[in-house]
Amino acid sequence: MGMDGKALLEVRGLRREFGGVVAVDGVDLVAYEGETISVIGPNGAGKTTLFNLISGLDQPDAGEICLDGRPITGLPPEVLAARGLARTFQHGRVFGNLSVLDNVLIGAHTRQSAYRLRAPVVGMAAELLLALIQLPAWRAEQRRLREEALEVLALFGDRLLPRADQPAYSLSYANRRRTEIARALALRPRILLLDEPTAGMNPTETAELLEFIRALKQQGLTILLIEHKLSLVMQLSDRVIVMDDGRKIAEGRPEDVRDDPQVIEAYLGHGRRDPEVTDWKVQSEDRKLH
Amino acid sequence: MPDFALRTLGDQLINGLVIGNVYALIAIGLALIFGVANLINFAHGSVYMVGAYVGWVAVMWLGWPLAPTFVAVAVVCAALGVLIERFGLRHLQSQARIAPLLATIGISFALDQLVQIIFSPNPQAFSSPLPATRIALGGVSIGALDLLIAAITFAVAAVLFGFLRFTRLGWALRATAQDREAAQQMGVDVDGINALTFAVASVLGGIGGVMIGMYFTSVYPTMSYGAMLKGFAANLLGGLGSVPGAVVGGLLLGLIETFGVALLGSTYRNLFTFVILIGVLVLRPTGLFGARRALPPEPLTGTFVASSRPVRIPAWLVGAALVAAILLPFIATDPYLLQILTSAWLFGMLALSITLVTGAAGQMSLGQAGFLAIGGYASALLTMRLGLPVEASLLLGAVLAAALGTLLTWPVFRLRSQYVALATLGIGEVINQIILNWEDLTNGPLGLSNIPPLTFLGLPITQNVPIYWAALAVLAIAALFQWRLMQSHLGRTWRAMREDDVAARAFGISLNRYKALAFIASGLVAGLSGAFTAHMYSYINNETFAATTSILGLTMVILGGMGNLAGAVVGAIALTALPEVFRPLADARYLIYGIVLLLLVRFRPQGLLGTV
Amino acid sequence: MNRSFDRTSIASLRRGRQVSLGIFAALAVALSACAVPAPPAAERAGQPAPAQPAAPGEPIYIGVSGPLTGPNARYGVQWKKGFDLALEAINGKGGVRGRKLEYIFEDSQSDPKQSVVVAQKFVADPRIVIELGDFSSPASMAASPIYQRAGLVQFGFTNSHPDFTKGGDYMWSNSATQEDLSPALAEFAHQTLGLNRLAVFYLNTDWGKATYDLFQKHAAKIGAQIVAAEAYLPDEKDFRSALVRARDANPDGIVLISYQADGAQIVQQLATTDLEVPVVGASSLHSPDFIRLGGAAAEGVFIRGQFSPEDTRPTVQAFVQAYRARYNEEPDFFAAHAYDTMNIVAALIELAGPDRKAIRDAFTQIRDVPSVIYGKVTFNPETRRVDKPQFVDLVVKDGKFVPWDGTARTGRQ
Amino acid sequence: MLSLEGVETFYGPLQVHFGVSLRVEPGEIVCLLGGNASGKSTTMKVILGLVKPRAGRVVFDGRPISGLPTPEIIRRGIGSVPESRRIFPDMTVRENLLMGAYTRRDRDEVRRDYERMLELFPRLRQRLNQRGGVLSGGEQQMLAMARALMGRPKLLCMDEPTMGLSPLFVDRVLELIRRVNQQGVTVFMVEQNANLALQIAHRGYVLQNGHIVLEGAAGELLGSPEVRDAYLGGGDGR
Repeated sequence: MGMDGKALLEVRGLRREFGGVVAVDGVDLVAYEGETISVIGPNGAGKTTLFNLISGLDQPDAGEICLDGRPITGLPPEVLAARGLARTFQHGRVFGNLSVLDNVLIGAHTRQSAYRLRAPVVGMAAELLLALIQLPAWRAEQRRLREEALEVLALFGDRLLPRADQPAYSLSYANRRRTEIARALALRPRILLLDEPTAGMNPTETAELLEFIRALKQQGLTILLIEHKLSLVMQLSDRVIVMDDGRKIAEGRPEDVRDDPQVIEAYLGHGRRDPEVTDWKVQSEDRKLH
Repeated sequence: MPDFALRTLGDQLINGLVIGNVYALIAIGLALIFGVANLINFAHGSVYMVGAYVGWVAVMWLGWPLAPTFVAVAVVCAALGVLIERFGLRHLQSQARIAPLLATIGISFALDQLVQIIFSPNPQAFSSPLPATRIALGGVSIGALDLLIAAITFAVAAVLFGFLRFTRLGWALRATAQDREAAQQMGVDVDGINALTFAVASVLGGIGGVMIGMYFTSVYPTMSYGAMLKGFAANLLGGLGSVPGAVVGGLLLGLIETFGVALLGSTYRNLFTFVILIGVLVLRPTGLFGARRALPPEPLTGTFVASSRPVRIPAWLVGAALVAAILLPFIATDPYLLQILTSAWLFGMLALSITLVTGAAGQMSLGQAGFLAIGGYASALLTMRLGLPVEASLLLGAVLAAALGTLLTWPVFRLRSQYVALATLGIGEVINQIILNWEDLTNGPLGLSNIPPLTFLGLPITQNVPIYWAALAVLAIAALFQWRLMQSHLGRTWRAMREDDVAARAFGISLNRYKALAFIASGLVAGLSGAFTAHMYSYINNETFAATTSILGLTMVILGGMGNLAGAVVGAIALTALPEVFRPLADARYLIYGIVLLLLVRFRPQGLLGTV
Repeated sequence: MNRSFDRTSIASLRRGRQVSLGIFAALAVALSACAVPAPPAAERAGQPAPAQPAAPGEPIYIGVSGPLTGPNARYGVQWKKGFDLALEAINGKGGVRGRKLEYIFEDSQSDPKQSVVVAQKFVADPRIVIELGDFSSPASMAASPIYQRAGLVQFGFTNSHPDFTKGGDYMWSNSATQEDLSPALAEFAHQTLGLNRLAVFYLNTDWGKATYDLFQKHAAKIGAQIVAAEAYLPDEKDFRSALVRARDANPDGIVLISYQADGAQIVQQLATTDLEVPVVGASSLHSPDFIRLGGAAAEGVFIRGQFSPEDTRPTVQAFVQAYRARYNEEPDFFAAHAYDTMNIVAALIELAGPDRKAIRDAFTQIRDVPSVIYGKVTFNPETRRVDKPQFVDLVVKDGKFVPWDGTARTGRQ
Repeated sequence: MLSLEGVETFYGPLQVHFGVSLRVEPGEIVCLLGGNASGKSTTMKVILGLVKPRAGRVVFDGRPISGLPTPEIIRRGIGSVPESRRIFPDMTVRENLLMGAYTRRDRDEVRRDYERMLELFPRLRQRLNQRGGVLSGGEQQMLAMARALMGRPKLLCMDEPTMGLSPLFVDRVLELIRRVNQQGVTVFMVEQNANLALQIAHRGYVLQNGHIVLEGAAGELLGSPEVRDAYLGGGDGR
């Protein structure tokens, strides 16, 4: 694990402006296979924009992104998904009128045989016919995916499984986040981008999810994580990247980053020139985290 | 000769600018309403028509001069606008955007019919009280009315500009358009601003109506639809919701049309309009002048589908209903009833096709009549020109409708939500125009007559009971086809795309591909319906599948519940039957139909059976 | 935590169901109610019933399928006036075969999907002995197979579409076809009025297009030159651009193959173009609506019409006088046509009795029925139309159609 | 001056507030702290009447205001600086400012306030005729504050005033809030950045998952581990 592995994701000099405001400003990032990297920083630091750029939902103004050594800059998200990149969204974007199970099955979209019918016109006709005729092989595949999806749901204990057939809009906020993660896992991702997965969860639920992510990590999944709950970040990450105002202001092992005064200033509250206060912060931080 | 060309150019320029001025007025009103209420107001054309009639009454009956006439028009239209907002739309604000849209369709039905009942369907002569003399400028001449129209549009635009720029209310209106919630937090009564917007927009529309009445020298109840279409086109051209864009869009549209007609002739007017419109939409989806800011972020579900629990119809009930439908001719022998139901079955297929593409896949299509037309013409021509058996041509017609229709719709795939609606409306119009003008193939307006009757295993089906069964069978097949697709991964994929296209893309769903698949599947069903209709009628022409059919089809779907297969059929039965139910009411039946629509939207916006 | 939600949603679901079912039920009741035409159920039991003689004293019914709402509603209104006038006279004289003649007008909006429904309604109603309409060809011809199958005459009295009567032996029309109209119009423009370079405006519908095609053919034959041909759609209102085009072709006459409203608009807008040449119109312009809508701009327009209010024949005068007296306006071509049609129908029933098939056969038997438009009507069993319509040349003068006296060729100022 | 009494709110099936009660005394700066999705922004919406509570009530100046339409609440003397500022992007800075005085009819006083705002926020003066949408985040925040103050509110409600601002601007903004308060405006703010907010606040409440879990003087809260818990979700390895 760590720096010795193969670089799975490489980001160089990424930049994105929105009408004069630089949201991401020359960010570099390398994720090695099996690593868990957290991206932290105050609201508006550009973390989510970074995720959007990596997952192809947004196009960078400058910079380069490589997945597995191949450049993917400017590729649309649907292509990146097929290459094994899965993500969740900051505010949870589940398909509200679809059942929980169907949401997860959408995650497995690229794993269906229909997905491989890419030829321009013929492929489309074939996919239509496939859906219509529903050959035994197709049925078997759907059944298999369905079972797998249920297995993924089962990972969350009885949080989701009993609700598999309910529409997603009827779920609690926390369950929506879980559904999103389940959907991402159904893709069988090589790299998973989690954008504030514990937002809206209470301590118990957060702890639960922490264990969940830890398990994923132990299975060797490469994870990029945006998170505000520092304790979680400290426990899960191999490396932490700190962003502020679109720039990467620090990077390193969690314990190193935590002690970086720049980070403390950025994340826990800006520009207190009052040394007393700064001291308190560091102390209390230490007290909580050690 | 150059003098001559210059004169032509000058004359056409004036023609184009004058009509463009009126388009601009209508478009400004639509832009205001779209900006503030985020609504495409289908009733705007009707307000314009009412304005024209008020002006006509004042000038031709009461003999008023122009100034008080315009005041009267402004007062009546403002009141009408406020009424529409207050009683037709306000309570629908929190509903999915489709609900107020449908309500405006209902209002427009009701208003058009009301005016027709009061003033008769006949066009009324409307001559302007202005002198008929024309001012010569070089070789070009300008009439007094031309100048008046230009002056009024200019004055209205200036007053509106001043109002929006310099008055407290104008600021409140702009603030509401830009950020409704923030405006509320400044203490702006946004409901009141909404009403004000409708009032102002309606006044503009009404004044446009009076001027066009004088310019075209007559007023008539059906003048609303065309005006509304032109207003939308101008609006889209300039950028939906942008007031300066509406002005420029209106003028441009007037010029484009006029020079298009000058180049190719009047029948090509709409073809020109819509081809250019679609071009603009594709190249600059935000219009020529609306591009400064991206669209406001759409809600998480960028669709018209509200969260609701559909009424699940158990399989036995569907089966029972089907059996009942099959057995019906043995019990009720009344051919009138059977014919209504036959029409309902065929419309059911149209509704199914719309519910797939609009309800399931979230692409609001208003051009579905185009698919019907392609299917009908293709099947008819295949039997008549190539001598194919009807059974084969029905299928081929459906396939052609799917293929050609999807190809034509392709440019729309990059658009979202309300833009899709307007672009598909344009595509439907383009298909209609091609059919009209491609005389070698389609026989133009003369249409195709003596289309061979439907056959089954080579035997002609001409009696109404077998036709009823055939239509029912085709509907059942279409429903089964669609149900099967909806049960497959395609159904899931379409609905995911509808719910959140961004998240869908992030999971490998190529939007173009699945939009195309939705249009193909939908085109097959619609094409089949059109083909069946062609053989049943034995005669079709360009008017058989008019654009209003698309709107009717969409209304059926919304009524039944978007994306709900059973709902589509129920909606089709209801809306085919309603006008028949109201038939004894003669003149008033479309008035009542409109009101019923309005009430349904009010009390059950997710449709009878709910959305899926 | 979802329990309360579930409860409420179930409640709302149930409510939703009730609403839907309620609407269903209401619809079903209403449908079945309206599906039953007035006669008692016993009469409806059988399959499409042949017309049965009802009790004497019962009126004889004629079905009319036409537009009363929608874009063509104004034509339906004109029809009614013509029908009513004719029926007043007929029933005033004791009706037909001792029974009153009445019509049932069903609004089809001139829309094929409604005209077929109306057709089924008429076909199923045993009281209906003959059907009139529909207005437009798509609406009429979509319904034709139904009438043909049921053996009920579809008298498409405004259907000039050349294929209409080819729909079957129950399709009849007394509308002049373009085969008669168009050459006459061309001859009028070129030979009578001496116009050589013609700019033609035609309505791009089945009627206008067919008329124009034949007009063009005949014009070429007799040596007239068509320098500009402007097709336009029924909803076209802005002719200025096309008029500038026509002006640039330098014509010495304008021919209108138009209806009243659009024709009036063309002459109105023509007045704003500096093109001062004679205007010649098809008989369809022969309507007070044309003058009402055209105003001063209609002055001097020539029309090769099918009847003249000034015509001294008693049939014409009886009609014109009665029409003016009853409606306080000049009769229009469509009203005259409707009036004629009702008289023909009366003659048919008088001869054949209230029997569907007998009425069909009567078409070939009636001879020289007095007619406002034709003078006398006799049907040709081959074409199922009327042979050799007559034409009269009219000019608009002081807001009236007057027979043209052959002078003042360039009547338009 | 302002109090919430047992407020319960729902978004559809989702309950956001579970009996939330809090008080703001005249002249105070009170901050409501809480992590993401703890329900603090919704609290603001309840006060402003944008969300109607299903139970409980909101009292302002001794009179209940829950259930009143937003404009009426604003008219009674509450000024709002919404989350992410919500400047009217296509209106000029001047127009944005004057929109803040929308409910006022005293034109001369408004003009005087307008000048006062430009003195308080000199940066805005340079940008008077620019569109609101082109301002930087910090400038927008100042504009939003100035806009709210133009309504001469008795109570200023601010939703995450420091969000997305660079450090320099955060200090400026906090300083401004303090000054505004010193001029007699009561301030109620929702903040994620606890340390900052508590620097200037008199008292604070901590909201967690829709419950008020802690309240107290700013100084007490500053050192309190519960505040940290509310932020870090307490999920530290239990």
